[in-house]
Amino acid sequence: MEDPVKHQKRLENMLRIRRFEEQVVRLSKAGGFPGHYHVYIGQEATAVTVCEQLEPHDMIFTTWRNHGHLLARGASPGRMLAEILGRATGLCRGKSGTLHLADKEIGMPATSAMVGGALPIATGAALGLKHRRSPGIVVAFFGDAALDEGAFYEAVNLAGLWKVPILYVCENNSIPPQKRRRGQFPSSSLNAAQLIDVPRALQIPSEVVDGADVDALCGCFRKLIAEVRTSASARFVEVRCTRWPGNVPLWPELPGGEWNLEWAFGAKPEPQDLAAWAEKSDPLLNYLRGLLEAGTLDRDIAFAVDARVRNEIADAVHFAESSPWPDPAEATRGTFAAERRT
Amino acid sequence: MEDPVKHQKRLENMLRIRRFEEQVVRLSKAGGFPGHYHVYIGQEATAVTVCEQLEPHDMIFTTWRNHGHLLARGASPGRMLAEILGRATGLCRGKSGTLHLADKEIGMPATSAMVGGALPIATGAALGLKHRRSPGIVVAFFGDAALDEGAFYEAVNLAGLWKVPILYVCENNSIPPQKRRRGQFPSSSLNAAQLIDVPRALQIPSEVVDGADVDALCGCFRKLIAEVRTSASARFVEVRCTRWPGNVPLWPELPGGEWNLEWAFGAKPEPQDLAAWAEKSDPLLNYLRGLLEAGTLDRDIAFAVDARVRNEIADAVHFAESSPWPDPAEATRGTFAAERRT
Amino acid sequence: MKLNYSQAMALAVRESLQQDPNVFLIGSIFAGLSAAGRAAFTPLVQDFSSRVVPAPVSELGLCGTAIGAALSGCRPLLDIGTASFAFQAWAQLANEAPNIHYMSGGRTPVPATFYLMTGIRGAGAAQHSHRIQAMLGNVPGLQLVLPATPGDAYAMLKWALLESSSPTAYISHCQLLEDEHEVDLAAPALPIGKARISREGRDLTIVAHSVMVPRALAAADRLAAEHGIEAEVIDMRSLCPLDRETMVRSVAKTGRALIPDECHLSFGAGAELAATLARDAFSYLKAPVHRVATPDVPIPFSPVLESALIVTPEKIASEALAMLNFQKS
Amino acid sequence: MKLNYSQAMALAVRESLQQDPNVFLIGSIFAGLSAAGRAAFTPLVQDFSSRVVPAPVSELGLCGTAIGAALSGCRPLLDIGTASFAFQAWAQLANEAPNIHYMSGGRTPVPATFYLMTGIRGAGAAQHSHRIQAMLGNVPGLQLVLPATPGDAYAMLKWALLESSSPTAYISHCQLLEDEHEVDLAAPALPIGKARISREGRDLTIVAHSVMVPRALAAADRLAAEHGIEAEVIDMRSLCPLDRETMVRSVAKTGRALIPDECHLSFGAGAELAATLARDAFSYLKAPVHRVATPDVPIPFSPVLESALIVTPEKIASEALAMLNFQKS
Ligand SMILES: Cc1ncc(C[n+]2csc(CCOP(=O)(O)OP(=O)(O)O)c2C)c(N)n1
Ligand SMILES: Cc1ncc(C[n+]2csc(CCOP(=O)(O)OP(=O)(O)O)c2C)c(N)n1
Ligand SMILES: [Mg+2]
Ligand SMILES: [Mg+2]
Repeated sequence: MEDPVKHQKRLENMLRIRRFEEQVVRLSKAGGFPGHYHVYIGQEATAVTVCEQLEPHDMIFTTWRNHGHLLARGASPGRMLAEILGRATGLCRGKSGTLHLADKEIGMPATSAMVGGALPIATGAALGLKHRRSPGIVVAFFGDAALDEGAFYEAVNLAGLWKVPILYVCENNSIPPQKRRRGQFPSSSLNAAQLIDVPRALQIPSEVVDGADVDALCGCFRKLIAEVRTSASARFVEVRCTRWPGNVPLWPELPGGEWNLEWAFGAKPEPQDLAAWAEKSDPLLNYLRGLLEAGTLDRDIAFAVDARVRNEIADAVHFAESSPWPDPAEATRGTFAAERRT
Repeated sequence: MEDPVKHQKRLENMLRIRRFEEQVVRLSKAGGFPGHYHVYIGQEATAVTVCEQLEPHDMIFTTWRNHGHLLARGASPGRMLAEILGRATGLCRGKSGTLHLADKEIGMPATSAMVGGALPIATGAALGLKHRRSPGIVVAFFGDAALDEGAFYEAVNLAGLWKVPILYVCENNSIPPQKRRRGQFPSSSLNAAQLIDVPRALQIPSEVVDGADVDALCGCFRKLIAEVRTSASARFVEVRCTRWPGNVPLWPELPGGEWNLEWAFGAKPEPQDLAAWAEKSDPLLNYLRGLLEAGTLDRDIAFAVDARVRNEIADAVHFAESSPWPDPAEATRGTFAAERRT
Repeated sequence: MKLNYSQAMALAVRESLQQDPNVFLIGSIFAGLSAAGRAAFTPLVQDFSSRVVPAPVSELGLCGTAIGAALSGCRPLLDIGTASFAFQAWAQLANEAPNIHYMSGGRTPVPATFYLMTGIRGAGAAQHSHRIQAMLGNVPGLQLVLPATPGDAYAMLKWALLESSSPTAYISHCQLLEDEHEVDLAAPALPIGKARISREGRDLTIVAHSVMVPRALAAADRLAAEHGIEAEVIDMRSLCPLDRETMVRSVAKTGRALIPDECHLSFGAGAELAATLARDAFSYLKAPVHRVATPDVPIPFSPVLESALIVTPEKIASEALAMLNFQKS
Repeated sequence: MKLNYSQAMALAVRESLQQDPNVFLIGSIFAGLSAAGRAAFTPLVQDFSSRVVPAPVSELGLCGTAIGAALSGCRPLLDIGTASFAFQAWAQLANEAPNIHYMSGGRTPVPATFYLMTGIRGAGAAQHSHRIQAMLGNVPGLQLVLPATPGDAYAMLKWALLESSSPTAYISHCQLLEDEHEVDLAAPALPIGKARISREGRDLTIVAHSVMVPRALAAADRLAAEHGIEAEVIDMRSLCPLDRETMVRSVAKTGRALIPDECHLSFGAGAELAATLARDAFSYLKAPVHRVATPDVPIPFSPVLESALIVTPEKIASEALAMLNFQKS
């Protein structure tokens, strides 16, 4: 794929996520919203390359680490941020917050913040699409800890038995076990030699792909999503991401401050772990370096794209921060949906 | 193993289970006790050959289909039957019934009738034995449907991670899928090519053994239990049993009446499906035929053993049927255990 | 038309399958060990085999798939089976299905129906006898219907499958599956969320639900025949929505309320009903609100022990008599 | 000795580990996101690392293993974490642990302790804010302790780990973890199953538990300061065993009862308390028993929406005032 416009678009989509998440961290530190939250920095390429392959009738399910998936699928950054800040203009009227961001219009009707919680639901959505003879398929994004849960196992088994069109995308961003410290959330505590051994045992064709390599991701998802569509059956992929240093502490940080486009042009970030990550594991920098080398992109365009995205996100922040709080009476509305008229 | 006494003992142990279960079916049909129940006919060799390898400090967990496991471990047939009839002299004072038969003194402290329910518990018992540096190990018996449950998956993963001394014995007695009819309990609805693919994916060494072949079972369990003991880690075995025709309907039947020792001497049972099963799949008949052929056993001894067992079971029935009902006030006692004095 | 409870349910499922192509079934046992249940559902499942998804023993996974199917535009009916098995699915039932519409800011409906067979069934022992309505009642976002009659079994199931857009726990009772009544299918159904006065009376109100309804009616008959006492019996029909008004209005008339409840006493469904009356009918009460419930112990196997715990018409009637003898001290 | 709630829990765990080699931990986070909690538990977990079993995200499996470890002679403490995660483990928590002793005919004790952090924590939204005590209260066989103070946090945890032989759900509250009090570790502890009169008063009784206790005390202070009303505040401490007598005795004195409850109103824990008083204190009641509870809706994220639902000292105080103005019609 040598179309520069396509590459710029992809770059922009990845940058949009990165710049958005930086503002989320900043807003949290500034007291803009309460509670725990999770950002998608370092995993942007996965959401973006998956969503490139999707059609409007497809559905997506995600977790607490959902911002990137919504953005890649086209949700409004302003309404997302407004939701994260708990404002009336939020995608979910302030009721979901960061943990449960959802947008039915883009095929993301519900987001569970329970480890493994969305996997049976995603499988059922695929069953429903099949029942309705819809051309749609389902993509389920989840973390590596989901494989600790029986819900994962049951869901994948059901998908296999029922032959439903779903792609399971496990984004394995775990700290390597030897680096894990007590008190951090455990993850990757699976006794399998590799994660895909489990879905493979259930006869779900499974692959591993490098989450820092955009070309590999593109190829992988193009193929797997085509397979899911044509065979109307399940596939599993483990995307191996190296956890961004800002995601290592219990609360996200911005080590080295905002991500700097100059890092693609030889500048070195600090601290050391960030530099190591930027050198090898940041999908965005890897992608940029490749495009620059190939001459598909030049410095001016890269900076222009970044400026455009920053503006967009600044507008989103402004929209969210200037949005009104919900009416407290809204708290007791909306538990039940209106009955159908038959 | 050519010691005739050992063979007679094993034969007796298997026969005890068979004759016991026949009385359970008879008593149920005669209205001796209410409710659904499950018998172990056709699987006796598994319980007996496992329990031969166990030591007093070992623990066993089982399911609704537990009678054979208790008998093989040495529980009193009379007190078991009394429990099944809901009498005061029952192993559990009439509170457990057939579904939850347990006997702490023989290392069977609790029986769950939930599919997969006992698997995490058994795994925890092995963890507890390890923590206490007990020489004991745990054996967990369960049906093939347990593999449908997330509880199975989580339990086996934990056993692998924690390295605890447990043998998982899956007794796969499923009707072959093509023969399954609607309305029967589903089982073996796993999308794996074979059951052991799942524990293997979790790096638990796993084997398959023929549940109708006593020698194979002996060898398998001798080896695996020794491995569990010396390595203090988990093993998994699938025992393939062909479901006894009396276990095919929703409620157990005695097709062809009581099991007949003459079937080992050329007589043919009816109906046809029973004959086919007796020919190839009954571990008891297979074992008898082998012993007779090898001259380890003769007709007289076989009949003498059977007569002894029948007497024992007749006594058990008499004990149970003549036992008093519990005092209704017992219903509200025993929810909580007395506190320890520290 | 005479229908038993199982036939009424099967008819509701059949008509719903016929009327809406988006309705389908996950699992197909429905009536457990009951012969009447199997007789009613077997032909249905044969006739609509392409609309039945086979179900492994994976309650948690299945419950999630029903939710997901609802999200993709279907109206699934999931057979969870014995209510005790809902515990396996609790994470989906109590923390996914009921939150989705609210969390989405009112955009995502979840028209899924969960079939549950509750109750002390006889020899189910501790692990197969659960009544889970009190627990589910504390989960906002889940509708909770507990039909006590074939007529309601029919109408409420059709409502859940064809009209409701929110997740519904449809709870039948093992001991009701064979009950046969005359059912007028054409009659307009009492709306969901309205309690029914199943028997009028002036002396006390018995607030019942599920299997307690026929037992309360039997108790009322006995009270009338043997003591000339006229009990009003209310069938709550659904616990969510909960019709507090009908209860209170009845107690305003009778001055006394008795709540039979098959849940364990402590924190059982009856507690909410009693607490409601204690507050909203305070001024009318001539005697304290009493509950007759299953004692706070697991259900034992032995018939002798089990029956010591059952809330029978006799226990309801004798508690009613005790209440009528109440003297304010 | 001044201790905060987290320190009190950590001290109880430390002393229990020291006193009984059969005590060990499965999981080791305990105090969630709380800084005080982490400060208290981190050194403990370091000092006893060989007594801590690492826990994957497998709540159901872990809960079962704690039960099993108890069956093999240990006294495990399992960190389930946020109470909402107990739903994943419900099948073990509600249908295995509590039945075993009874089903065994009284032979098999299950000395396992399940640590749960309950409550509306602030921004936990719908899926991380559950209060599960009402549901667990309907499970006979499970002990349910809900310490409201550092002193009880310490004593009740030691009791569960060292003395109890039955499964215990030990429920702390996110909003209590940093509360600091003077604790006299040597003082004899109030027995489990006894409620505490946390504040004496004559005008009405506030029956509280868990986080409602400090809020009720704050409300009582305000009622006294601003209105000269003396509220008696009861800390129920455990919901199973449930000390009905202390509640009733207090209401016999005050004639009025208000029940603040962080559970959702319908079928919440407060319902049982209200139903009990409505019956056993009927003759003493000068006004209906009121509940102030979390409304029947999922917990929303936005601070503005969440705080609209919180049971605050202000809401408790104003409900108390309304009750005192009650006139029998
Ligand atoms: C059922 C359940 N148990 C525990 C948690 C607490 N929790 C939140 S995130 C998390 C770790 C998840 O790790 P992973 O799946 O690898 O996702 P990541 O955050 O790394 O993307 C845990 C344990 C939860 N949300 N749900
Ligand atoms: C959690 C749960 N779900 C459903 C059931 C109902 N049930 C009882 S036995 C059974 C089938 C079990 O099959 P399998 O494990 O193969 O054991 P088998 O009876 O064949 O020995 C089912 C589904 C149950 N007891 N527990
Ligand atoms: Mg991860
Ligand atoms: Mg089987």
